Amino acid sequence: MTGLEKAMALGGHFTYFITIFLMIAGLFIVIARGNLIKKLVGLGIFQTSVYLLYIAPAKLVGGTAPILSDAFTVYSNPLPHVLILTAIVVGVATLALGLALVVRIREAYDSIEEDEILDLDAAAQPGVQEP
Amino acid sequence: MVLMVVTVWVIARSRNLFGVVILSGIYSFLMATVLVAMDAVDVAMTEASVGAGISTVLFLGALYLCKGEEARPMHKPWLPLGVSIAVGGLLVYGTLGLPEFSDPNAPIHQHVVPRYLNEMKKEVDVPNVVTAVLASYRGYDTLGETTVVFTAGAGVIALLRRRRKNRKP
Amino acid sequence: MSLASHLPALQVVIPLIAAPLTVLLRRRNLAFAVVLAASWVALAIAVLLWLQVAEGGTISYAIGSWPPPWGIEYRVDRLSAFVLVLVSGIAAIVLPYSRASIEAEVPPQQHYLFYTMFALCLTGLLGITITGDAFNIFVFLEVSSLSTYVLIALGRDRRALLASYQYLIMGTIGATFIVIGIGLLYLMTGTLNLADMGRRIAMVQGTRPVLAALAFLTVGISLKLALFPLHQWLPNAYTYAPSAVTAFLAATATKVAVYVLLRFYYSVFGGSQVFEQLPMQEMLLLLALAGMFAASTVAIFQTDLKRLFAYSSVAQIGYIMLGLSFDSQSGLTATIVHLFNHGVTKGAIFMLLGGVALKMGGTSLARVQGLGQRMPWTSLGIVVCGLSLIGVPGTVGFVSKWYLLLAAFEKGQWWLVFLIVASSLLAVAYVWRFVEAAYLREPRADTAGVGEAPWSMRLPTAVLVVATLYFGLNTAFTVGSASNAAALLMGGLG
Amino acid sequence: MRNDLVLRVIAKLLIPFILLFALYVQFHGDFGPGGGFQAGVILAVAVIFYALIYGHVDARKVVPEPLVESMMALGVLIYAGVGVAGLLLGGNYLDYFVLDPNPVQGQHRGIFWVEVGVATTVSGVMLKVFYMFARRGGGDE
Repeated sequence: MTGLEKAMALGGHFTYFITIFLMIAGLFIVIARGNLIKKLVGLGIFQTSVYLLYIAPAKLVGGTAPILSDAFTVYSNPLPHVLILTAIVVGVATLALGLALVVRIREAYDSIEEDEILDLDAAAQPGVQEP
Repeated sequence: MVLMVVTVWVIARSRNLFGVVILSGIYSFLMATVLVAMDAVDVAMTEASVGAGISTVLFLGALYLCKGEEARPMHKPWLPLGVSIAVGGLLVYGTLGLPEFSDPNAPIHQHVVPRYLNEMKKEVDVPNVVTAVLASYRGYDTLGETTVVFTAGAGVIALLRRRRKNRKP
Repeated sequence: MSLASHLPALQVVIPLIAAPLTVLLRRRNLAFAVVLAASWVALAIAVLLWLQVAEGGTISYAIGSWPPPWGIEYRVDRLSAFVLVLVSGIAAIVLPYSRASIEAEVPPQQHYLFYTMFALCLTGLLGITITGDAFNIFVFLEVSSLSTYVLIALGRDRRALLASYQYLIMGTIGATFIVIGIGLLYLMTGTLNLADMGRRIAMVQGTRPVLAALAFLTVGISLKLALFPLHQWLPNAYTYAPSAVTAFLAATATKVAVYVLLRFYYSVFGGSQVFEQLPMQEMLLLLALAGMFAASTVAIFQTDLKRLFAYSSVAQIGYIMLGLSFDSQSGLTATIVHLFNHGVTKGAIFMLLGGVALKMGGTSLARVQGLGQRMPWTSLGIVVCGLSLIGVPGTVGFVSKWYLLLAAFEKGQWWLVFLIVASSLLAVAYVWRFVEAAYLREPRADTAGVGEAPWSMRLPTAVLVVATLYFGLNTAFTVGSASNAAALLMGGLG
Repeated sequence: MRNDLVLRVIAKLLIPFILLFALYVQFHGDFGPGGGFQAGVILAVAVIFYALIYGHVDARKVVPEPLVESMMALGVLIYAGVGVAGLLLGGNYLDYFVLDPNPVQGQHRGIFWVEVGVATTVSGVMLKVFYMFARRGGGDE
């Protein structure tokens, strides 16, 4: 049992609280920050924190990674691992798309600050609308 | 894990986007370490390669095309703070009722999974259970996942391909 | 094993295979042909499935031959079969229309990718509807969401980019909430299969994680379906997306989100449980009413028709949720019927507006002055659909309102009856704004010589407009399916 | 940076190993951690590495864009195709048991092809996304 495992076992719900802190921080960055790239960083943190929520309960103290072998009998639960693998992939796909959008927005507006862009739009009303 | 908390705190405070991106890479590495400690080796490997590798490259690529400083926020962020804390509070409320950490009698260890661990040897016979579940038992999820990646790829092409006629400014 | 027994898998797989094919082919005509064929086949399959379900009851299909809950199950019951018909039907109608429409709105190199994204979006929506597995819902939700973001960003106006970005942020937060909710449920029940979850949840009913899961799922899905205070992404997205995309999304995307909500409430949490343990009923009722009135009021003051009807969508979602909040069979019937009816009506409206945008060069109220002279048929179509939004007898809107009123009578809530009628008056007001501009104003000089949209756009649109009237008079299919589905849900059967 | 001889030589030496590692991760996924997704990422990283050293114009000569775009689509088709093969051989969709007279062998075969599909799409998409971003920067990075 490693030190980290002990700490986690002692803490009981400790991992959940860390998870929740990370989540609050991530969500806060997403909603509060006006910078489009920073928002995506926050979104990443928000999503990553959820991984812990799935993975932590899957751990069995004294268990090993779910790769079958004759030497071990207790394995951690593999199903959440699978789900989170999928979630990570989905996360990076979203990120790639989000960044591509940011690049396009930057080209169209010359800014990646949400407030500035909204101002620009307000100033450009109603002229741009009609081609 | 405490290091992760610190990293995130700095990310939230910092306004230098370059620093933020590098820090988020470090954050991913820390996350991967924690995941290894939790026996999720496959996930850790993916998180390290995706979070610290691909995402950072993508962020840097995007930053290269944009500017690197974040503007000072215009208004006090009380509302977002309130929303985030409310969500966190709800989750605290929820997690307090969850089974204790590493409780072998928790439903997730009792239902569904035993078959993966016990029967898989004669049904699929692949030592890495994660691979077996990923590619076979829940193979359809993985097909969906591949489709998501494909969607993102095609989407990026659609967004970033140079046009002959540029869009109106 | 005959082909018929594999229909559930083919329903999703055929559009899924069509998408990469379009990228390989790269020619927009070929891409169009492939996706068109796929969407029509999908419609045929949906109809066949609907018939199978009507005869033989719920179909369960084990993907990979792994029995549920170990593998992923596809589950077609009366509700999902009904929604499948709606989604694939709208896709099959919008697709031929999109060809001429995107010609004008999307740069040519992007055309084949437009069809790719359309196929993927269809795949995602069908996948969400048909699956019986909680995590699979999330995966296909992301397929449809990511493709939706791209489709919106293809719009011509640069504001489409920001609209898409905002939707991406909101949508991802919503999806992550859904993942948290599913995670909590999984931790408490140990399964991901919805039906299995519904059975096992009885043991842990009322515990804190389950309640939290309920809250997270409700908020997450509400973000997706644009329930009133969480609707901010919708008006921009609908306004700046290409017309064909708006028509497709308005008719299907939010509807599928409602379906997911119903699925979780009734198949997993077990209907009345939801309403007993938390003040959900009051909350939904309040939000639904707030949405109906606030959004309709905002709609009245819009100067752009696409935006006006986008707000009207938010209001109509209010009606849909209102039906749900009754938690009674007639309330649910109203919800499900309105799901279909509003999908048809809104799809038709946005398709008509696409024609207007193409010919008149915009959809602002100032531009469409005198539309009644320039494009008489299109104009008439919008009026018919507008009447349906108001709920005039003879249109589908009336049918939904009728069942909603019945549900309110049943509960003896007279004041609700009054409020429903009052909110319809607001709809009269915003539809009148269009009528005023189209018929009572002289056309602008710069729109002289403008005629109707090309046939390839008018014909599919006409189908939907006629459907708005047809299903308003002949309710056997819609109400029949909806009340069956509602009975199924209230019975607590997955 | 591109003219730095040391970097170029090191890159030349390293890239084959990265590619080899990708293959190892791909086919060893049954026994240890790893699988199609990770292998795809590593494969893409190898090429991105090459592009960073030699410039993405050169990289595009080695791995041309139409190829990358086809890879994206082919991967999904391979995966979906395995499912259809299951259908044609009389099983349910994505049924691997019927892929071989010996059901367990069929599972192995199914997993193998599915992982190939995943790796193909993932590496294709990662590379394509990288190219897209690099190209937007205009000229060379």
